[in-house]
Amino acid sequence: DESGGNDEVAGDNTEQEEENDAEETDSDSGEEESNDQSGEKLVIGFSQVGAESEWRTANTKSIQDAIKDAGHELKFSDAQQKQENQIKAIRSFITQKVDAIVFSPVVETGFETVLQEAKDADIPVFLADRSVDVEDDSLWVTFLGSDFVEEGRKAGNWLLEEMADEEGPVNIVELQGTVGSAPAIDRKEGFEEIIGQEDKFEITKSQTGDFTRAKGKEVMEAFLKSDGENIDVLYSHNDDMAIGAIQAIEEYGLKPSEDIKIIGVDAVKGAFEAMADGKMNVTIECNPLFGPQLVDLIEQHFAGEELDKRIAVEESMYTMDQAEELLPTREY
Amino acid sequence: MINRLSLDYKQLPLLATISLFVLMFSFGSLRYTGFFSTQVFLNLFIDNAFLIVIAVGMTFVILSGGIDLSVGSLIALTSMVAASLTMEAQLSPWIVVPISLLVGTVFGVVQGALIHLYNLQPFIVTLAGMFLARGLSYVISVETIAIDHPFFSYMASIQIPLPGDNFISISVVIALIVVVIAIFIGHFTNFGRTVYAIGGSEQSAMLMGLPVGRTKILIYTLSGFCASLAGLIFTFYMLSGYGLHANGMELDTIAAVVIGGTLLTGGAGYVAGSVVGVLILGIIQTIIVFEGTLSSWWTKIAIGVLLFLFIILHRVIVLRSEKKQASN
Amino acid sequence: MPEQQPKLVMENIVKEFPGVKALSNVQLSLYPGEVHALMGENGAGKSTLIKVLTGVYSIDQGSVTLEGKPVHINSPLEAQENGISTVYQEVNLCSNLSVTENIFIGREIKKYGRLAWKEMHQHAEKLLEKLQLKIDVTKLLSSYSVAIQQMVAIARTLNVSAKILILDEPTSSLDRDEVHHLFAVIRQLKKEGLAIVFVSHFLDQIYEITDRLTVLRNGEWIGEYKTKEIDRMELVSKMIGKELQQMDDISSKSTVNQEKIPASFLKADEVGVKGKIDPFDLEMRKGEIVGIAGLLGSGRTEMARVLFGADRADKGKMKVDGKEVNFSSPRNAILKNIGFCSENRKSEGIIPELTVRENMILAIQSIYGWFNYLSKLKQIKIAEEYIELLNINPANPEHLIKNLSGGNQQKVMLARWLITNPTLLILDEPTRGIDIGAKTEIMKLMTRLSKDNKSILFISSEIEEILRTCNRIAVLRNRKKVKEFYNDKELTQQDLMKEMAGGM
Amino acid sequence: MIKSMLKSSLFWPIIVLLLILMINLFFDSSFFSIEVRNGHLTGSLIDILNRGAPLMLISIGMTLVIATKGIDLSVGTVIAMSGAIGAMTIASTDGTGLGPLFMAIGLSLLICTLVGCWNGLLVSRLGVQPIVATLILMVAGRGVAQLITGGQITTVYYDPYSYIGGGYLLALPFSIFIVAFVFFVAVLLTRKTALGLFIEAVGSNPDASRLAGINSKNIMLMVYMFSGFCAGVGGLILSSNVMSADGNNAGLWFELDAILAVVIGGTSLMGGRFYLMGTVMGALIIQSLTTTIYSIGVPAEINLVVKAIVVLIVCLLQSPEFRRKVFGFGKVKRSGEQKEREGVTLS
Ligand SMILES: Nc1ncnc2c1ncn2[C@@H]1O[C@H](COP(=O)(O)OP(=O)(O)OP(=O)(O)O)[C@@H](O)[C@H]1O
Ligand SMILES: Nc1ncnc2c1ncn2[C@@H]1O[C@H](COP(=O)(O)OP(=O)(O)OP(=O)(O)O)[C@@H](O)[C@H]1O
Ligand SMILES: [Mg+2]
Ligand SMILES: [Mg+2]
Repeated sequence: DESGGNDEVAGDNTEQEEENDAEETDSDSGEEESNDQSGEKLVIGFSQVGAESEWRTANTKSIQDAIKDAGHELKFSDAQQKQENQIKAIRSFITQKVDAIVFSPVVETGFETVLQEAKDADIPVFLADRSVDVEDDSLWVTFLGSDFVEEGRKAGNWLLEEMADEEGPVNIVELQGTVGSAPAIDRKEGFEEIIGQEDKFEITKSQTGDFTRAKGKEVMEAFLKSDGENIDVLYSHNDDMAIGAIQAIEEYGLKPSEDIKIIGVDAVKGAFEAMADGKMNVTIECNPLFGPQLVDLIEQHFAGEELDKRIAVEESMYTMDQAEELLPTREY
Repeated sequence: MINRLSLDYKQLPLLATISLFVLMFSFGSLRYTGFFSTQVFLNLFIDNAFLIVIAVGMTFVILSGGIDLSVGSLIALTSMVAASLTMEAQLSPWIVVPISLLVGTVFGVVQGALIHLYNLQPFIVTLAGMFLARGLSYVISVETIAIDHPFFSYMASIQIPLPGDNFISISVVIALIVVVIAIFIGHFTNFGRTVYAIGGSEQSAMLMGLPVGRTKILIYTLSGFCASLAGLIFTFYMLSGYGLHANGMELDTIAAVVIGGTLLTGGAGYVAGSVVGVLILGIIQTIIVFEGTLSSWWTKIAIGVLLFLFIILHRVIVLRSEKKQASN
Repeated sequence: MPEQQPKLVMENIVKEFPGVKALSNVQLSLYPGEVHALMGENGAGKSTLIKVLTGVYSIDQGSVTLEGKPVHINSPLEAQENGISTVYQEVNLCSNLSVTENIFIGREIKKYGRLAWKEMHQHAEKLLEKLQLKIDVTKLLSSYSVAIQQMVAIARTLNVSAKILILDEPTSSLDRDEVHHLFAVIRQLKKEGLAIVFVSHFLDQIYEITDRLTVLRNGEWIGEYKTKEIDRMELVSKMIGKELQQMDDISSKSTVNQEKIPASFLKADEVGVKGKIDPFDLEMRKGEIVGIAGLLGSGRTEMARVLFGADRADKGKMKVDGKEVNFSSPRNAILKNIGFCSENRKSEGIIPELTVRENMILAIQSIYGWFNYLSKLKQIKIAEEYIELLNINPANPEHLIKNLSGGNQQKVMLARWLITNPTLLILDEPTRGIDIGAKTEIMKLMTRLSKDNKSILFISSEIEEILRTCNRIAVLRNRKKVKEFYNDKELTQQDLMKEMAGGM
Repeated sequence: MIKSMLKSSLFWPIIVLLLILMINLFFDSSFFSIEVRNGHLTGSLIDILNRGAPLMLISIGMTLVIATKGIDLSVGTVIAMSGAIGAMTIASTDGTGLGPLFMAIGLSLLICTLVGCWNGLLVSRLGVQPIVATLILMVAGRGVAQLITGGQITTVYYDPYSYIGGGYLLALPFSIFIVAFVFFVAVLLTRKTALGLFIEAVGSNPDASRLAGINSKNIMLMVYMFSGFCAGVGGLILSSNVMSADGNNAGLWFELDAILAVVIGGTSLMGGRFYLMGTVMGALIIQSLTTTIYSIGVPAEINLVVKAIVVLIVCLLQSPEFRRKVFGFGKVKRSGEQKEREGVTLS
């Protein structure tokens, strides 16, 4: 990005869009290039859910950095988990006449009005991480994010394979995320969908651990006290709760990953550490580092390209044996 | 002359709050382009209409020396009831709206009755109410229910144009009507004055032969009703019902009321003050959004700092002028 | 009168509180057009009888008949609806409301469905005028002194068309003029056929205004008498159950030795607070009782508060024991051996949630500091000593003070300061609501303290009390110290009153 | 005897606590059993004590604040700050020996006490209403905690740290000893010195207390400092327990639970008399309720409903009016009677 000097020259002129469009008909892979050529500096408003977990923090940082690195101006707003704040922020972005709005909705519903206002003001909206539940999909350009249901399915599938030889019954305890939150609902749904295929699986206990380590540990303790030896599998809606639960299991005197199989979601660094120590079996990746991908998409849009309404983030699944080697590469 | 002075004296905190609001608005206008506009000011109302409505109800509760922690959850419950009745039971808004309004009202009556009849502390009763209301909304559904009904969409999208290309939403109109009615109730009805009396001294109010019990129950009913109305406004705003809606909003409300000059110990304050209190919270947020460079944590710290500055300035103004008043 | 049908008959009233039998078999009958006194020592049950009648407390046993019909009154609200209008002993108004509101709340004047403030303000001024009081009725009640608050409470009851008016110690904080105005109003109401219950510890007032009286002692009904037919000594002995000793030994005028000028303890030089009390000079010498005389609102309380550091002086210098001091809080003053018993015992005196014992030792403990805690045993010993000394009833140090009768609460307040053994004791209306027996006891105590070389600043609305006990008397008028007298043989009440009212 | 028991402010909380435990026994017959497992006593009861330690601590601090007619909303974020400071201190050292442990404890407790001091100054010197004064830190403090941890969950790799919240002493969890110690100190300070009396006096009638020579400003300051200190200790336990610091979520909603514990324990939010033992009972009720909900398998969505109902039952049981009406002992209630119990200032 050495020649980025002309970024500043063009200013925030969005009308140049058309021209750019004409200029760069050939490139679809070289967004950075196009950025250079057009010299277009966008003002991007980004409304984040909050800072409720380290996953979120990593996600925020990735998006912020990507926007800044690409030479755009960032207007950041943290909604602190409150939808009303988020709506206020978007509305304020509109009054501030930003060029594009990126946001990770706190909830799926309820953004019609403000999205319509954005549309009326000709400001394109990009959804990150979570989608919105709105009929009129012309209100946003594209949604880039993980598919929580798919994550749940992946977890289920792993378990199905892992337990293929077991007689059953397989007793599963589940640590849910915050009651009512989209990941909690979807990860539960996807997981149940898969394990429901075989009768030997049974979820014996399911309780919320609010996505936190401390709660995860506390709830797991209670599970162990009441059901102790019968628990075969722990499915935790995020790694943090799983890590808390692992401590509880150890303190209870069982061996995590052997006596109780442990499935987490997110693939945070802590999970890799736990897996490297042989205390956790698998974590389903939910990748927060899609900032650069997002910025590409925004630039593509301004370059006049049609984008799919739904673009998935690249994600995979990591098991115990991969952990050791991948651990040093994990950023968050 | 004496008359005017004494009025000023009583309303001093309110005046200080208003001037600080103006100060903050000017600060924002000077610092950020696009801040100084009527629409930014109007947005404060549009975005906080529901908060204004619950703050009004809360003002009465706090004036009487009580507290109502259930309001935030009641918003969630109301939105949930409205959403599920509209979307799942397919009822017409003519039925849904009254039922939704009844939800909070009934909650309020029961809470008020428990507080009065069994002499329980309002904090606990309404805390239980808070748990219960949120719990019940999860029982209805843990997922959000999007509302897709012409009436709600209409209420959500209708913009009432004002001169100069500005607009307000229907919620603002509702909120302002509520405020006007509340000011009337507070100052020109005996119910309102009884609320102040109870806040001053419940025992004295009782000995003076005021209907303390009935008034207390009514206060919580009013607050519950306001919460439901705010819940409806919130539902218009969000077009969805959701158990996690308005999480923690009771604290925002209490903060707004107290910032607006109402004493938490009861007996002194104004409904109008609470409205300004809401606006203060709103403008703090607007400033932060306009700043646009604060990370998540700096956002929180900045809110804290702005709140602190506001409080300090407020105290200084009030204390100084009280002194002046005394020496006059 | 007796041939008329009684307005109210209370028969065989029993009321028990946990551990205390407040009323046992008490009767009361009220006739229209009479003023009926309830008499008794502190804690005799007068206020309880009134509260039982107005539904503040439930009746354990007994019956109430109102105009021939048996009634059950469950709340002050119902009492009011039944035409019973009451001024309770402490000022029970809402100090966060304006004077007008306090007078009208519960029966506001309305116009077009809304409260008509203008009319109410005018009306309130008129009502207060009846009591010869001219104040700004739009101001908060809290900006006025207790005496004025008391008058407002009375004005409130005048506003209703009541059949029965109950006044529980309405005069305890009023001075002579106010009492006169009040009596004029009472006489007027009497003519209109109201039945009035009047409670007071001032015998003069009883003999001046009442027609009949009922005596209570320790919750028991002693008898009902025509005021004219029972003489003072007899009445007092009925109240206390034995003969009252004579008050001879109170007079300190004669006892204090005026030959050598006693050592000065505190000296105020042009001390004042803007807007509250004009700069004044005052010297307090050891072994001396100094009285402050003045009319309502003349600034007596303010003067006392400044000396005690409760309000901060913004002018002048103060010296204690020759050293300059600057009291920024009462604590400073207390540490210099000054004590202050406030006139407003409800809001500035008692700590309602604490026991009698704890209330008593609070001041001495605050001198000792929190680390130097008096052992509970010692506390009880001290408390019991003063309970006995001041004859506090019930004589249980573990009683919550809020459950004590008004007079007994006042005694506890006195005890709090006596315990600290202050060199200068400031007493603002210490005899408020205290029965005659205790009053003489307190007077004696004051003289004894002065003989102990203590200095006392004594504020009272009763000029005789001041004249009887003080060595020197300062007169305040309009928040200004206008004169200081030596209390010698020549000084008369007239001299003082002239000075209080405006010279000439 | 029975009468004095009935009168004790502890009676009803204890009954409720026992009730909750009995419910557990119904679902799990081994609930009361305590066994020795690798040298530690384990069992649900011990767990409740252990898990409830932070809440008990914070409620103890909160009790004194409430007794002065105040409230401290900032305890939740102080927990987060304390953990964050503790963890970050350790992360910045070499992690050998016991030095880092004491440094972490010392530094975080110092800062938490200072935070309390700040609250106290706002309330006592500037006369800001407690709820607003502490709200400032409630909001900003979490930001600070996140700032310290950089929004990450900072894991602590330093074994001695785990001792605070996870260690054992004499076969019992160490956190129980911390609670016992703080409780003991609090009782000692408030009941064996005049501090308790002063606190109650200031809470019951601040004006009168001032005139009686009590330095109410300092009392308030001290009380908030103590609350900050308690929250700090609680935060260390919580963070040590999971060997990490979570600036984002640690201590979320703790303030409400703490206030609830205090009120269940019989202390009135209107200030005045306070009951430390009652508070501890209240905290245990809340903790055993939480544990019960987890272990008997209440569906997550109705957690709150259950909690609400229990809270209401506790309050109703504590209300004499309710008992009179429902169980019918005592006289028929009349409107005046109720006020009388509340203690109308008599005349
Ligand atoms: N709520 C209560 N709880 C317990 N005891 C009470 C209560 N109210 C009054 N008492 C007791 O009842 C007795 C009568 O009190 P009461 O107030 O009627 O006296 P009083 O005659 O009005 O005295 P005073 O002249 O001092 O006003 C006192 O011993 C008092 O302690
Ligand atoms: N007649 C009045 N008009 C207006 N304000 C008054 C009047 N009387 C008293 N006040 C108010 O009451 C306050 C208290 O006065 P203060 O207590 O010093 O009077 P006092 O001489 O002690 O009389 P008392 O205690 O008998 O009422 C004064 O600062 C003043 O504001
Ligand atoms: Mg009395
Ligand atoms: Mg006075």
